[in-house]
Amino acid sequence: MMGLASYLIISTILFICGVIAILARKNIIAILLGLELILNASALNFVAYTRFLNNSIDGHIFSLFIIVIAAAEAAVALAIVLRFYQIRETVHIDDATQLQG
Amino acid sequence: MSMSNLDIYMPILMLLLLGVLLVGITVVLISKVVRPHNPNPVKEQAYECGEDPVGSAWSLFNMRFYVTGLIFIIFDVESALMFPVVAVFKSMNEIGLGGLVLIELIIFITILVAGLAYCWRKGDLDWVKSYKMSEDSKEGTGIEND
Amino acid sequence: MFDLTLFFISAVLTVIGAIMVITTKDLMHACIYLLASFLGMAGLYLTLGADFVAAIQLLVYVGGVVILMVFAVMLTGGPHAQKQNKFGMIKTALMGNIRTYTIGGLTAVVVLLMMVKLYISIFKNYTAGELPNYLPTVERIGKSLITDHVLAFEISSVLLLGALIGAAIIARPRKNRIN
Amino acid sequence: MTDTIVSYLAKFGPFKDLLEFLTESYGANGPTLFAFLIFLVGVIIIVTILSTIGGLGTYAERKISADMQLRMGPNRVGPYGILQFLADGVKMLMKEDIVPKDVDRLLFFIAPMLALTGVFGTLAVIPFSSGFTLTDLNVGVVYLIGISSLVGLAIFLGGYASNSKWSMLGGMRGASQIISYEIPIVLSILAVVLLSGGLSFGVITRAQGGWPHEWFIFHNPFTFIGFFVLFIGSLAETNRAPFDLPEAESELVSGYHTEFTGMRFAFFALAEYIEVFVVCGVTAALFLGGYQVPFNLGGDTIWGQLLQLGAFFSKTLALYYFVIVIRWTLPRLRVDQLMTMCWKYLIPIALFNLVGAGVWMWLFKGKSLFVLLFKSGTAAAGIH
Repeated sequence: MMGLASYLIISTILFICGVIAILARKNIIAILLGLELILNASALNFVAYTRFLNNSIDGHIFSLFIIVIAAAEAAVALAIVLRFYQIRETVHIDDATQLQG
Repeated sequence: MSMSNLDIYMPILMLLLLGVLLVGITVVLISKVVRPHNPNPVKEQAYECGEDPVGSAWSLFNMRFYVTGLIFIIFDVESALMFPVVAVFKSMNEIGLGGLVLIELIIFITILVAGLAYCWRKGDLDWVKSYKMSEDSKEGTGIEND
Repeated sequence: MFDLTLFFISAVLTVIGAIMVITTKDLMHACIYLLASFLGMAGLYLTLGADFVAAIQLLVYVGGVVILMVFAVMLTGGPHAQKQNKFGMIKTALMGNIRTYTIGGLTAVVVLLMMVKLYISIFKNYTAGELPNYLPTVERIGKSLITDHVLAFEISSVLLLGALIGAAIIARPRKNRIN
Repeated sequence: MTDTIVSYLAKFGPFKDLLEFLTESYGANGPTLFAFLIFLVGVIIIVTILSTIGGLGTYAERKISADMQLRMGPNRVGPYGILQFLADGVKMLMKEDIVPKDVDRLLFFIAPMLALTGVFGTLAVIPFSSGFTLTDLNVGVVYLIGISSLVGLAIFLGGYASNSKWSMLGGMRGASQIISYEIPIVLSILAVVLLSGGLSFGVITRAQGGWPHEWFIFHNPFTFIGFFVLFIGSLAETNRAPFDLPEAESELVSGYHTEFTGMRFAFFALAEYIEVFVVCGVTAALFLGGYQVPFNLGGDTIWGQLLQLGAFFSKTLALYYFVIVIRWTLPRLRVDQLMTMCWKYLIPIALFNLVGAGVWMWLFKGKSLFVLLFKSGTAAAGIH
């Protein structure tokens, strides 16, 4: 039951939830939540392959760096969202059409 | 119980589930059985030293709470990266590689201390914003209190 | 026996948490379900023998990112931010418009095709060999972080510095704007 | 390898027969079932002991503050008022559970649950003694910091869910205070991990000896300062003493748990008092030699374990007493003083300590100050 396939199925479900969150939600912060789910799904895959295929430690290090960079990215992304809220008074994604050209 | 299987994590799961169940059962079940339950509108207003509450609570919030959280997460991630290096320092020191690890650690820390110094200099760390620091305050220093 | 229960509880927590993140209307509830999903992820890492990555997931995600998200939700007008945008169009979370559904449908089809191909290859020729038993991973991670991946270790501090300064500049409270 | 209470008890007679009996009757699942039984009993014992310690903490606080102010503390319930906390518990149970209107019901229910779960999660790793640690994880310290950060989130949710401006402000201040004081704590723990060469509490405690001069607090000047940074940080982490602004009675009307009544408030208070014990236990384990006993009397025998248990509890309760005394001696810090102290004083000092400990470790090959002085002393004496 705890084979490689079940871990891949779980990370695929997480990935799909992340994509749906990004596409369907209208609030920018909900989109960032979906982004975190996608990053988590990829980190899970690295650790799963380390366990079931080759036992090298690089899988753990890679998912460690995914977690590190996802946290730094979340910090910067939220700073941008807050500045957008201060300027535009709204966090609704449809109002962020300034660069549409 | 050697590390050969996952039994060492059993007490963690037990304790977390115990925490959840303890609160769940006592708050939900016992309150139905034991407690008086006579709601009345005045009693259910939020407590405001006697007056009736005005306005919703979710309006006021201040940017510096976020800046604190931001700097926290960068240093939290930094210490997360340093944990394995620091844990291995002693064994590397015994085989003579201590100097190499120390240099790597010092480079890592000085780069981030530069970030902290920048935030300190730009006034992100002080709680009471003095606006002469931020670049777009033209007229004098307006101290904006909390 | 216990590893099956740990795997089952963590998997259920992760999947239910992820699904609830996208279906709940209130943003603060979404953050809490995300927290539940991260806790489930830490459990999954344990069943994969990655005890240090699980601890770091707890430290960074549960202790940092969720709190940051909750602060950000509070800073942008609370969880009941207006549902419709400036032009008065009311859009509930899942309704979206036709464009969203077509994109969603296309993505789903692509992902499904990829998944089916992936799982056929896995089920067909993956024989679960003798799995390595659970060894502590901190020493191996520490050694390889210092010797093989030292460049990544040092560059990540430069990355964190950039993120810190960039976000600090952007998020600094300004005097003449509401904050 | 990771040794737990199960591997310790399995060495003794009655438990060994139980283990053999279970492995015969259940085959491969036998050891797991054996571990499950032992862990279940261990968890229940530790939770009841810690809850009574948490309750006695409230009693001790009221008694100590009473005789510091020349008055009588609670002395009605039970001999010298020792059962006061049970009376409080029953009263909390019987009180009506008022849920204010338009409150976020889900989070109002989850906040005390998160606080208690976060604190109970840390109990699995606290090194009571070499045998009685529930599970001596290989990543014990990182796990403990991660799980105890749930309490900060619970405090914010408590403040946010109760929909009143005061508790909202208290919740925000509490959460930002807890997360900003987590950094000096983590950095001073890094210094200790650097000296002991391992992330698990067992390795860190074994790296210290029984005698005070072998403890990490006197190992070198950097860890000496690190002890005080960790102690101050843990005071702030549990909203105690000079840092109790989030629940400041006078200003914020007891901050984030204003609207919680009855058992919900009791769980917040219980979580806080148990967390003070946990934090004092961690400080004792990291800097004061945890369960180490001089003349290495502690060992695998039952008496050795009880001695180790006694050593750990006496060190922790000494710190606990000190925490309580501080509460009634120091005035409360203002918000900006509190934040300035953390960001501009504690964090630079903690970073300096970490680099200093690394340099000390490299220069003197990890030998402590006394070993260096003592060795040069004998070398000098040897010359004469």
